[in-house]
Amino acid sequence: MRRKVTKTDPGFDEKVWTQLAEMGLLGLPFAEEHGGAGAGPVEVAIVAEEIGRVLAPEPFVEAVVLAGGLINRVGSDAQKSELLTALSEGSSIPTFAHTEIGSRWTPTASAVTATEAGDSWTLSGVKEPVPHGARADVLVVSAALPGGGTGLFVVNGDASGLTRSGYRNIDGTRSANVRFDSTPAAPLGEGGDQTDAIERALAVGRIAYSNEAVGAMDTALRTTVEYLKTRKQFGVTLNKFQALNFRAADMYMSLELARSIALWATVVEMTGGDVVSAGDRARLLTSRAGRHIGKDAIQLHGGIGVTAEYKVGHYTARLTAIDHLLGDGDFAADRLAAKVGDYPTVDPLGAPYA
Amino acid sequence: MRRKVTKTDPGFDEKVWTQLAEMGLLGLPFAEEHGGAGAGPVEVAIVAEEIGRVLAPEPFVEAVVLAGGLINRVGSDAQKSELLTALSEGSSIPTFAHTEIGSRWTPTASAVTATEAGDSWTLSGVKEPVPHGARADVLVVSAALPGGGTGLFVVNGDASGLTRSGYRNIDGTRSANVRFDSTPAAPLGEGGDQTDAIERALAVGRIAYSNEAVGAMDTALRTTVEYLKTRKQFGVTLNKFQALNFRAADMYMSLELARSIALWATVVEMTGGDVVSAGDRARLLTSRAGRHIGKDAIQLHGGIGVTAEYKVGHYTARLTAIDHLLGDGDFAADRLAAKVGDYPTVDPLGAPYA
Amino acid sequence: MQLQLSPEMQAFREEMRTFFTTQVPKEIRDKGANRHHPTKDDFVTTQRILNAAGLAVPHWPVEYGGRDWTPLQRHIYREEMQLAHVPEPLAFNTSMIGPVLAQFGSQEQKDRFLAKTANLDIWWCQGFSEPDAGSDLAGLRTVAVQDGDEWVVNGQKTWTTMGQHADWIFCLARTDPTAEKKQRGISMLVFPMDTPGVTLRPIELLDGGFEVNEVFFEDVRVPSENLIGEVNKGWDQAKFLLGNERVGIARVGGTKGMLALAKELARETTYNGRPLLEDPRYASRIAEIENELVALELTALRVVANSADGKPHPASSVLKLKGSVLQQEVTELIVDIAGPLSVASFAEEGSDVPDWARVSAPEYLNYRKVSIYGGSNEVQRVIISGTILGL
Amino acid sequence: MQLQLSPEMQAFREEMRTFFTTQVPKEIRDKGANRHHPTKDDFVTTQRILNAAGLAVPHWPVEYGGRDWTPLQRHIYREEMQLAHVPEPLAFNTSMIGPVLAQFGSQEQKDRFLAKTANLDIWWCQGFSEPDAGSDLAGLRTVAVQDGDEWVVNGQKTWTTMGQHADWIFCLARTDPTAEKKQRGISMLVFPMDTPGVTLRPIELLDGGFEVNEVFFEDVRVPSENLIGEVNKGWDQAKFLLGNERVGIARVGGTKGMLALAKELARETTYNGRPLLEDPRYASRIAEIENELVALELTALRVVANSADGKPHPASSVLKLKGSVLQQEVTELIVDIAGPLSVASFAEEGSDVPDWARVSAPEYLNYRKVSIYGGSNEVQRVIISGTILGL
Repeated sequence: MRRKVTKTDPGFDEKVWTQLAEMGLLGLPFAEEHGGAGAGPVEVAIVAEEIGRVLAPEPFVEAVVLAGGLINRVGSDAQKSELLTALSEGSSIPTFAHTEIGSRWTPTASAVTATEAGDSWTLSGVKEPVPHGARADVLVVSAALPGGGTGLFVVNGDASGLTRSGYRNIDGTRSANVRFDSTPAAPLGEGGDQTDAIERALAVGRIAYSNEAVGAMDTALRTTVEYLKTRKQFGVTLNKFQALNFRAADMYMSLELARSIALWATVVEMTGGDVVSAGDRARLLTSRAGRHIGKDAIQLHGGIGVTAEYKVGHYTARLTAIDHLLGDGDFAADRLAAKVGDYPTVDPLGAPYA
Repeated sequence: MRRKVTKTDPGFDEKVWTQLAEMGLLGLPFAEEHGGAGAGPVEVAIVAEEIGRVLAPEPFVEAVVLAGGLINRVGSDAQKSELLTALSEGSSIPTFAHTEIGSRWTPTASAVTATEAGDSWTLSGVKEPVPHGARADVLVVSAALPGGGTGLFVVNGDASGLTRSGYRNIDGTRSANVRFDSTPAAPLGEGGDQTDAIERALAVGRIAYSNEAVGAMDTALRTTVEYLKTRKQFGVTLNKFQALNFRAADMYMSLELARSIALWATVVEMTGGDVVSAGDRARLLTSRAGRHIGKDAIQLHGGIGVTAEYKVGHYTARLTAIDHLLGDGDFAADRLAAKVGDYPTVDPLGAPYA
Repeated sequence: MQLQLSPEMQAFREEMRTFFTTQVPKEIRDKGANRHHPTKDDFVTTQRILNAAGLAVPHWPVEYGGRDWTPLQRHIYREEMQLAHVPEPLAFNTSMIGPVLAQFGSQEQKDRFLAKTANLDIWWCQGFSEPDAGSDLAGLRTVAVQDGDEWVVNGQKTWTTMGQHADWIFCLARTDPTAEKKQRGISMLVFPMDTPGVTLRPIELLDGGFEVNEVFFEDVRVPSENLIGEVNKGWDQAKFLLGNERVGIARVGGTKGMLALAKELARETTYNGRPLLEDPRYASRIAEIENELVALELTALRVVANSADGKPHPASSVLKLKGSVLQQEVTELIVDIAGPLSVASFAEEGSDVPDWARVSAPEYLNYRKVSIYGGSNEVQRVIISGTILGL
Repeated sequence: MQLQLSPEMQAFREEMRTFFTTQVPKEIRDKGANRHHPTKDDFVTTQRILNAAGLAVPHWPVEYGGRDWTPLQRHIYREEMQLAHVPEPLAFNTSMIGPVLAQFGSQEQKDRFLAKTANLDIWWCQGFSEPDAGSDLAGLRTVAVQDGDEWVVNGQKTWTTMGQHADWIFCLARTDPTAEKKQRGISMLVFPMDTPGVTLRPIELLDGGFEVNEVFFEDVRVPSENLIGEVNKGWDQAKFLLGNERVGIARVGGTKGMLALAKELARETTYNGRPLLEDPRYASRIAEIENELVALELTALRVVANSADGKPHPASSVLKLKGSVLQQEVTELIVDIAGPLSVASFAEEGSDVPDWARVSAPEYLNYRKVSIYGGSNEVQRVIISGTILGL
């Protein structure tokens, strides 16, 4: 089913997307006046985890959390009203066009530049890979500003000077090369340097992906456990081999530790703590856990684990993609390492949830 | 037996030392004219491995390879004749007093300084920990030279202004704090900066310790395997638990890889290759393997593994000491990492054994 | 999803922190901070201070000194105590025999022992493990034979931690050798360590210390009234007791304190003029451990929140496993910071090696035990794969 | 202790290196260097070039094209071939069925098959694994029933690598279902893939490629002369064949080439203006892999030196285990160097993502197989602990 959907563009099921809209999930974190449900990070986390658990190819984190989140935080009332309502209704899918060839998870832009002429702005340059960038109806684009800094702009999918070449990703989702050639663009919100807002959006995205990863790891482990219980080799089921069971136990340990920190980072976001550092913490641990569980889920399955016909490998593929979209574990570890000398201990339970 | 010997000073058996001399092992690498056997690095490696295998507390690597090696390489003919003959005969034990509080495996000295007055030199400052520094009859001391660089000096154990406070190390061997207070000293060989000779001596020491570590790991693994075969729990011998057997298999893998690189580094030394880089390679892998095997040997034994009454933990203690005497695995990895961009591939089989 | 403290719990935590850091003598806490073992007197002094303030046995029934705290409060109490380097109330008294007596003991036994147990007037030790029954506790061979009003005990125990300080021992013995299942036919007996026929042999550990012992029983005569609970039902009490043993085993507070120390040491220790704390390798190693410790603390809180009526949540095996690994990783980190100085473990006067570096390697080796005792990490993996995953 | 090459062997190595890098078309080798799979034509072209020079089947008996080389020479030959990114002679032909035919085949079978097998005029595939018998090969269910001069084969095989290119299959089938031990009663049959009743279904792998297949047999009629060796003794041939399979499995040369590529990519890829190759974390990761690769190469040489008459040394399990782990680590390293570009696996025209980054994640996922096939790493641990350590 998922394989069929991801084989043809746009890589997800438009009907399911509509259903998500009808269930109110696409407007979950937005104000009711913008068509949203006014829910918080915890509800978003639950949906992200479920997306991960069933490996849904629909771009929930990409459209709602990343692009939608930026619009919600930075956009003008008019922009919020228009774009978030359309997103919530399922009638328009936004994306955040930020990554550039040669950028590695930085909050700044350089390959796409913004030019002001009179009252209007145009963008030129290339963004890639842009999540579901060929399908997206509207793009939130980061661009280097003439006076320095990185701004955010809204570009319509049918704008002039916009060329989009989409393709399939390793996990069955879609990305695109998006070229801007003096493409008309509107500043998001009040314009100006938005590096901090981007850093924050990336952090919130890391937290959402951590929850999605926890869901994916959970299924990968459950599937593996089920396989060990039922698959026979040498006349007995695989769970008669203690060495394999112990590896499943270690996977469980990784999963539960990752789950704790993903939950916690969500609470930090909810309570207004240091979301950037919480995002790094969640990213670091879910990266380590995702690799551990993703690899061992395949290994414990044996040959069937590397086939496209069986599900477990697709979970590993998605975990691998999540691990590289907004920063890998080493990236997060380096950022945390740069600050370990600044405090004696971490107190995750105390306000403001450092 | 070993426990008894290491409980009292000098921490090893003087009779065994005399036997080693009689067997010609203390003069193994030195020229016959200096009382030696004229053997090469391979023979030294075999002895070092055997020392490790039986966990002999006698300071073979420290006296013969490190101190003796420096005298042999840097000393004048007269010094070689006197000091190496006495070492080979077992009548005088030298040590290399190089480590300083605050130095981390560098080939230079700073806490001990050399002063020239007329024809003679004196040393002042502190070296610690100095291997069997309280027992040693003669010390080869590294010291900062007045004009910069690090020189090597010979100090007799009964020299004036020399204070030595010995103690027991974690592995039952001995070290000392050695204070020099205008202590008379003779330059080793022609004097001058000997940083390169020290770097080389440390590398040769790392290789010898790698061989000693291989011997120790070999016994640690054999002891563990024997224990798994005989120890009963839950009514069966431990080797009925596949998870434990698999860990023993991984220990074997670590051991064999370490053995290969220790052997190879010895051959590099023999054939005049890049001994410093070979020493780092051997150090890195035996460090990783030593920790892996040392820890798991204890873990697979259970409680008895951490007692002083059972042997396996002492092997871990010795491996831990070896791991920190001349540089740990991270130290070696950092040095190798600094050069990985200089060449595309390593060819350990080709001359000159890069 | 209770991953933040309420204002009440923040206040409770502050209260605990203040008590521990002001009421327990600094010289005792400093020993812990500097990685030295507390002496017998340190344990006694501390526990009596805590007991006087109602903080020695908060998890006991209220009538015997307990506080009726929530699991979260107990958790906070324990973590703060560790973080402040306060020697914890003796586990043999407060987590093991005390709760067993309160649950299974006769009224007479409760009256006789509980108050003195809480106040460490009696120092208890544990006689469970035997040379041929390590992880396989039920394989024990010590026997007790009834002779009139007495039990006559013969056999041998081992790994009896701090037995050399102990006044009394609680001990499992086989009272019905004919029982079908080896778990049946076991009873729990208590008796003074100076009972004739009891001898103790300290076992030297790799760090040079003596914290565990062998205990030998030769025709040790124990009055019948010293049998706890029902005869031949001692396995129930053992399971109850071992369940308690795993509580608090994550030792987050203690490891946090060690890691904070490691940071300081890495700041003071330089290589080529740069503090190790600024070396990417060390900084990253610290960051990874610290992050796992955060995850462990949060997981402990989840387990605490989900544990019903004192029964340990199966996920507490994760706490034990990861907790022991992290403790070991920090001791290893400190050895590596000490570098060449780490060998000088038994340095004496005249040595310039700082104290922390001297104790680093002995502690590292000693800490290998934390993945062995209290149910080895292999046993925890059996529990996780069997009980939780159903494998 | 032969851990250096003699001048003769240095010269031999040079000869091999020169041949591979000058006689095999650059366009074929470049594909390997850029981590693309060779096509069927690439395999055929290369193997015929090698065969013409006597380099396709050097380990075969001399009369069938072998070279009577020492194990060290074979080792050097193999490593140099990998290092030069030359597609290796088809293992099914040269390491599997060829040696089996040479050892167990009738003279007629040798004359009929060996020359064509060496020259890849026949492309062979392997019919061993079955859906319900992965690592447990002897549990196979495919049956062959004698019917006059023919065997009638029914059953199913799986994981048949490159079966879609194959002309012939060699296949294990149960010919005596009453045999006491399941290893007995198995025979080896060979037949063309276009025999009526043979159907093939390609299995898509995670990387989107098709390299393995299911093969179904429905009343496939195979002439009796196509049975290799003795009837019901096929297990001997299987063991012989699988022993050969492990040779060269360390794949040091191939991994070295990948690591050299990773260095180049890490030099070209920058973060905050600094090449990743100068990032301590990446440099150190490369140094660790490289050092283990050195150790693996040296261990392979020790194993080669100690292997008697073609029988694999038990330590070859170490080579398989560590070799697969290092291959996987390098593929993971390259994915990490690609970073955010690694997701763009199936990018098409119009994309600026460099080719190496596109193939990085598919290759990483595909390489999970190397610790599974040819005896999984778990099987290797069973061999090491059982055969070598005696556990």
